[in-house]
Amino acid sequence: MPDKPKIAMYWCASCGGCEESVVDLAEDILFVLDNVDIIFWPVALDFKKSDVEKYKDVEIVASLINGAIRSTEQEEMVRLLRKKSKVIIAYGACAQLGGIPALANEFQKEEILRYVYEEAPSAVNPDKKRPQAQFKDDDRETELPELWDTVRTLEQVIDVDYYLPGCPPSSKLLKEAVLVLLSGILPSKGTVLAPDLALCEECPRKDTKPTDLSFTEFKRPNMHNIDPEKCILSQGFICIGPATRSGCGAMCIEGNMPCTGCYGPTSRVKDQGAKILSSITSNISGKTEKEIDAILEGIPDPVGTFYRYGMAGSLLRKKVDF
Amino acid sequence: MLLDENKSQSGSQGWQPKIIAFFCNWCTYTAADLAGVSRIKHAPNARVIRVMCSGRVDPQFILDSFAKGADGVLVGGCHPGDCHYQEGNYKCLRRFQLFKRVVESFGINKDRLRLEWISASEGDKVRLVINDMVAKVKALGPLSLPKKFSEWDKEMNIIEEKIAGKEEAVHA
Amino acid sequence: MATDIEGIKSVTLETIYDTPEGKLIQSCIQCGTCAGACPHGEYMDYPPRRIIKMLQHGLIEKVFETDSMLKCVNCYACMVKCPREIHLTEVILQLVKEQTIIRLPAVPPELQKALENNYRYGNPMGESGRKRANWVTTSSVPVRILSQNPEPVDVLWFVESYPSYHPRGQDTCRALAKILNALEIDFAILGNEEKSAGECGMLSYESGLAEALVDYNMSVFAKYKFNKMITTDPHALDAFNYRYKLYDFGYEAQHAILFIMQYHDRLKPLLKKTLGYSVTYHDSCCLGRHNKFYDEPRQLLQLIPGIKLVEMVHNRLNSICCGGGGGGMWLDTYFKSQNMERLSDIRVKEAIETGADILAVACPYEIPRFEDALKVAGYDKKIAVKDIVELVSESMED
Amino acid sequence: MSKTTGNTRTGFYICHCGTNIAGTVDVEKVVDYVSKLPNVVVAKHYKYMCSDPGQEMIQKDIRDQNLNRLVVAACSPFLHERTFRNVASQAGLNQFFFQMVNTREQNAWVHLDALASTEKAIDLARSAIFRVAFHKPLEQKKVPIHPGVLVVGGGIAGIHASLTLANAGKKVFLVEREPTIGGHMAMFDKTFPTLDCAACILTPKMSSVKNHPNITMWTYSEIESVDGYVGNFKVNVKKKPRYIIEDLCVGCLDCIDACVYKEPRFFDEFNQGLSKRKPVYIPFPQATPQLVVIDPETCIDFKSNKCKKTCVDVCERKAIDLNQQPEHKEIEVGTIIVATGFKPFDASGVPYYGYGVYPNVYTALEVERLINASGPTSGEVVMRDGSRPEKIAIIHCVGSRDKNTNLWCSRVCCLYSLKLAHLLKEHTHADIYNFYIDIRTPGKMMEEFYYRMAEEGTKFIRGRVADIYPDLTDEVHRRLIVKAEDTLISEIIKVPVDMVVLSTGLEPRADANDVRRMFNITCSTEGFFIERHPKLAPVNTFTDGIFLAGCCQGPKDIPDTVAQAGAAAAEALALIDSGFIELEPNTAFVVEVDCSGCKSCVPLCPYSAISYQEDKKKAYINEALCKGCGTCVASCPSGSIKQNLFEDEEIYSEIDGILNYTNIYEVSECC
Repeated sequence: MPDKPKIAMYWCASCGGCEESVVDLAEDILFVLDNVDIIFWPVALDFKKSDVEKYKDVEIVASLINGAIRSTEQEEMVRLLRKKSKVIIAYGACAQLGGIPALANEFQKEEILRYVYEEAPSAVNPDKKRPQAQFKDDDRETELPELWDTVRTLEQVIDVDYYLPGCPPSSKLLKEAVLVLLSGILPSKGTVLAPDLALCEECPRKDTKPTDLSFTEFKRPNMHNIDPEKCILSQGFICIGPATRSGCGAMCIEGNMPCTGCYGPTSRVKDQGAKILSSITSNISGKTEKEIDAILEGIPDPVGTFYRYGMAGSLLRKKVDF
Repeated sequence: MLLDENKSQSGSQGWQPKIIAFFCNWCTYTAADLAGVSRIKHAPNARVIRVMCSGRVDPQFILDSFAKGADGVLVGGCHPGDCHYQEGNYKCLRRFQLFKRVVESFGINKDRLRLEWISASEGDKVRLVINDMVAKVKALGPLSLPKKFSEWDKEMNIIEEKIAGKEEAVHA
Repeated sequence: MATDIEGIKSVTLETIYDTPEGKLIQSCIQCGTCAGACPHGEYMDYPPRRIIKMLQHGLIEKVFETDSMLKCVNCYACMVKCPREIHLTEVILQLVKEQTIIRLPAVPPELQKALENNYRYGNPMGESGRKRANWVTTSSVPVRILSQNPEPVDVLWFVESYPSYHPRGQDTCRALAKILNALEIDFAILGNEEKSAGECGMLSYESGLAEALVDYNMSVFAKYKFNKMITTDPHALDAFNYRYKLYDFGYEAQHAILFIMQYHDRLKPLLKKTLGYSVTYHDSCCLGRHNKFYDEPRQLLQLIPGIKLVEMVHNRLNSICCGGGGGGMWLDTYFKSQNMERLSDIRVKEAIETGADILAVACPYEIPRFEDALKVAGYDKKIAVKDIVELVSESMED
Repeated sequence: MSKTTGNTRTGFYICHCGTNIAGTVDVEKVVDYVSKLPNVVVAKHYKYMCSDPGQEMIQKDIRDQNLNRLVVAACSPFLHERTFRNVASQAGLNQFFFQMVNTREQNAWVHLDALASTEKAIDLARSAIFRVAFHKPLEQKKVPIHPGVLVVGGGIAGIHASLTLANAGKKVFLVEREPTIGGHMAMFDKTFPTLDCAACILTPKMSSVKNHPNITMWTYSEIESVDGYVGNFKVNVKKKPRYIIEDLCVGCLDCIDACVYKEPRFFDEFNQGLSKRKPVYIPFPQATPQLVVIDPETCIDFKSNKCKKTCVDVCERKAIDLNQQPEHKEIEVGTIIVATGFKPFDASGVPYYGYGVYPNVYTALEVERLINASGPTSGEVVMRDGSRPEKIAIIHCVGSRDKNTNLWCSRVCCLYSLKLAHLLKEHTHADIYNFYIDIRTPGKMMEEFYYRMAEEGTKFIRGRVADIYPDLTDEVHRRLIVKAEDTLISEIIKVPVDMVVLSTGLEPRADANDVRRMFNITCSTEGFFIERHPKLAPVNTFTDGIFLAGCCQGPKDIPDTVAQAGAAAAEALALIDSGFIELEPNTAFVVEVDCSGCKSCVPLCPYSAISYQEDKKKAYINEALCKGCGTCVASCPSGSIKQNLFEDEEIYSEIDGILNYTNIYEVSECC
């Protein structure tokens, strides 16, 4: 019996939800395990870096990497996986676009470290100690990963073949992706393995959206009730659905929450944040700066709103000047 | 004016800002033509991209311009109420009001992005706006995002070198 | 702004084309409006239009062969009517005038004396600086003098020389003090520390003197804390708002009438006494043409119960100068020697023609000039010259 | 430069435009640089690219070198884009495989530094070369042109344009705001330089308009809205109530005599208030149409509802209807001629000339009425105080050539001032003083006219009047003293006169801005409508199918107005007779497979070109309604709408081209 295809899975700067989504395959995971050999999956099984190093170049059929890249260790590992794998799949919003961790690109590394280790109300650190990259104690010398200044998407660090979007990707998409990989008929490089249509396509509330929408105010879900029947955007809550790929099954909408854009833009859009901003603001009422600004007060944090997942992968990537 | 023009000339004397200007066909592009017909001299830093309406200016174009190396982006449209397409300029203004906040949050000085209403008859306003914008952007210095991007990525060289070093060691 | 300051301080004829205002003379179409509008145009060898043409041709030296520019009374009449908006009074004529004075074989003695007095005593009359605040003793209300009580004050009232010393000027001062007091304004004067602001016309004649006065007054201002400055003298107003600004004067000076008008709601109930006068108002050059305050003085007059406002033939933008500006105050003898009709004489004729009881003014030069002209005119009908402030104060009496 | 269509072979041509471009831009350097860019097969410069040899050179290259893209760097696309598109299509290339670079108006003409200018030319050339690679072959849509024409304004311009078109067999709608056509010309007495009577030449034309079978004349009417585009305008016209049933009124004027006001007592607009009219009136005897009008502002019945209505009773034909309501008409036309005229400058805007203060100060238009035989004094020059003037000053340039009022020269004042000098002299034998800044008498027979007037003894004083005031020393006459410098003798002079005539300038109409917006045309900051090109398209506007005639475009005299009206009519005729117009194919379209049906675009379109297809659950753009602004494209959140000629890729490649600075140029510089 020939060896089953070897699959590696790795997480970088991420919450772990992507790993969870693999488990969410439920009984389907058995099908996966029947067909592939998971040779590296640190979150679930005890593998070491050296386990990967021992493989020949491109011996691994596919590596599914989730999380953004922001430390030396992550970079080192993904470079190694790239070398050993035939196909690299950026798994999930963080790997594809930077995800939530990429919101850190709004700040300088020092700002973040200072806050976390010194200023946060929960921090007790009178000596203002910070993690060190190198640590020496008696005879031991330890090297710890170091944070980079910039959070990156996976493709900004290594060559990526496919993208599986989502925060996390739906198990449906994962299953389809695995089937595609196993079929051997690979899509063209750079393909995002999700439908190239915006979420409204599969939104259950599509029909309730009026064709004469004109925003007079914007509301936030934590402060107002959302009508569970009607198009959420039409109620004045920012919903990124129109600028976000479908494929998730409109799960957030099913849960009566607006889409926050985790599946990223369609192939025709370079910058999801700019595009949804353009769409939504074009449809607000008001013709003077004053009227317009009054309505826009309902969007206090446009970057956090429109670049929630896409900052690292956006056209500007991060705050360019401080 | 002669003086201004001389002062703002680039030639080979040092860095000159590059401004991408999206001008609407009916008002601002025509005004820029009028400036030409009237020989109204102004700073040579703006590169005009003609669109039919300021409403066509996708915020992505502005970000892309910055990302590709523009030091400033100027959007010119018809005055409120004067849009050739009735309301395109209002849509542009609505986007702009929020978009400029986004751009500032991204650390780009507000003087690098400007929306101006210039009607077809305001040839001199083209001069005033371009000269003023060039002066302001000059004072800010280069934005040079392409260069910044590669500088940011330099931090990755360490690992690259480390890996390369190891490989050499292995081969040796 | 730094370059602008330097530019104006060091401006010479050579640099005339370097300023945007100077460059404007290239656009002159030689229509002659300036010459026709000039109250002394007919007495000038070279009226303003010709001077501009001569400047265009570089014949500046020829301009100085005559005293034409000495006859300019800084009345802005040419400037407001110029169809090319050339800044004649503000820039061009000033420059030429300064050079004219420098080259005069002899400065007219009356003017010479006034300049010297300003230098030595800080006022053109040659009065003692220690008597500047004497009028306060005859004021019906207390007037705070900062040197005696240097506490911060809201409004600093720059009294200026004529109101300080001239008996009729002092009447205006007492009237204003009464009004400010009634309006419960926190105000004070500099008292004997004050020196002439170096009014706008004077500044161009003798820039050295002007600068000395500016420096002196600025150093006095620096000693005290105040929020705004008012004055009854439109010339001082212009000095502060146009010249002192170049020396980092950080306040917007306001004419007393405009200041009072801000409180018209509070003022109106205080004006209890009906004054059954027919009043004609003379627009002063600086307040009117230069600063475009035509309506406010009239509005203030109309707050006074019983007053009927009538207009002279020449009013507002077209008002005729009293002849006191630009040094004219001290050139009457000289002008007379040139057989020139006094402008104040012309003006009071127009005032008498209206049949008014009162010729109302808003500039301290005008009271003595018009009162003098009325004496000479010897008309039957009595017409009194009063500052608007005096009329307001009069109406406040029970 | 990845996704270009096939094998891109671009030809690049830069025009010297004599020295207009080449004097500033180093065209050889541009060619040198461009020739090294990818896809560029040919790069050439030539003295006049738009000339026949230039065009032929390009066409030959297209054929010989098998070019499939064309970039021309020359003047503004507004001038020659069509020329070079034709060049491409005649050589067998789809005309939209072309991109133009504006190297003259927006480069050579506005910069002095040759190096910077050349850099800019290179950047923009590279941008166009990058862009043109993404161009697609497009077809122009042909739209039939409705043969009807709307003429807005019934002055001499509108009248002449209407007649020209109607005589050519076209259906014309002439809409005039006032109760009569005729405009300002109807108020004039005689016209310069021929001194023929204005009424004699105008009134026959007015009645021709009225009687022409092809002209529908609506007076006392205003345009309410204009929709559509060249060839297919939909216009709404409001006919204001005249309170007269037009079909019944025969113009007997009995109602005027019968009015409860025995004497006329209201401001007579046509006579500039120099006479009075009743609430029911006819503007002037030759008014066209010969219909009375009732002014609701002054008619007692409209105020108190208690009038005896003697006018209604006297009308045997029952033509008076005091309950008449506005009538709204919708018409379809293919072209529009805007001839809305001018407004005379309000003379009180120069306060020191005493208009409105001294009764003997008149405006020129008032004097026209005074002199006119059918005017308020039947041609007798009698002043408001009943006296006859012996000395008259005519003051030129009132409200013209003055930054405080209007900077422009009103072009007709010199000549009409000369004319008034002549007519006043003829009527009064008074001494006439013309105060002027410069006498401007360009045009055929105009200088000769000046010569004649001077010969008649009119005194000319070269100086702009600085002051006008009553002579207080002159108890008897109280003449007005006109003070000015006679600049030619450098003397200040004071001329006592009985009458002052202010030659007021011409201004845009107060509502020019509203008119401009309604017709989607542009106007200068002053308010005169802007022609498409001052020399080459003087009666066209930037909006296809809308033309200008007369003083709404700028001050001009009657001969020029008539010439321009004829030209506007000819332009309209040319369009109508071509039968159809080709539209720019820059419309937007939804890529249906990409559209998620989010409906965001639907409310954005002011022309309702975007609809939501309930069956497919996708958006759809009606090409016929789309005007090509591209707002929906910029707003489509999933990038599923495209605009022809302005596709995202095209604009991105333009940005890329401008900023993709390679050092080819600098290297060649230093080596």
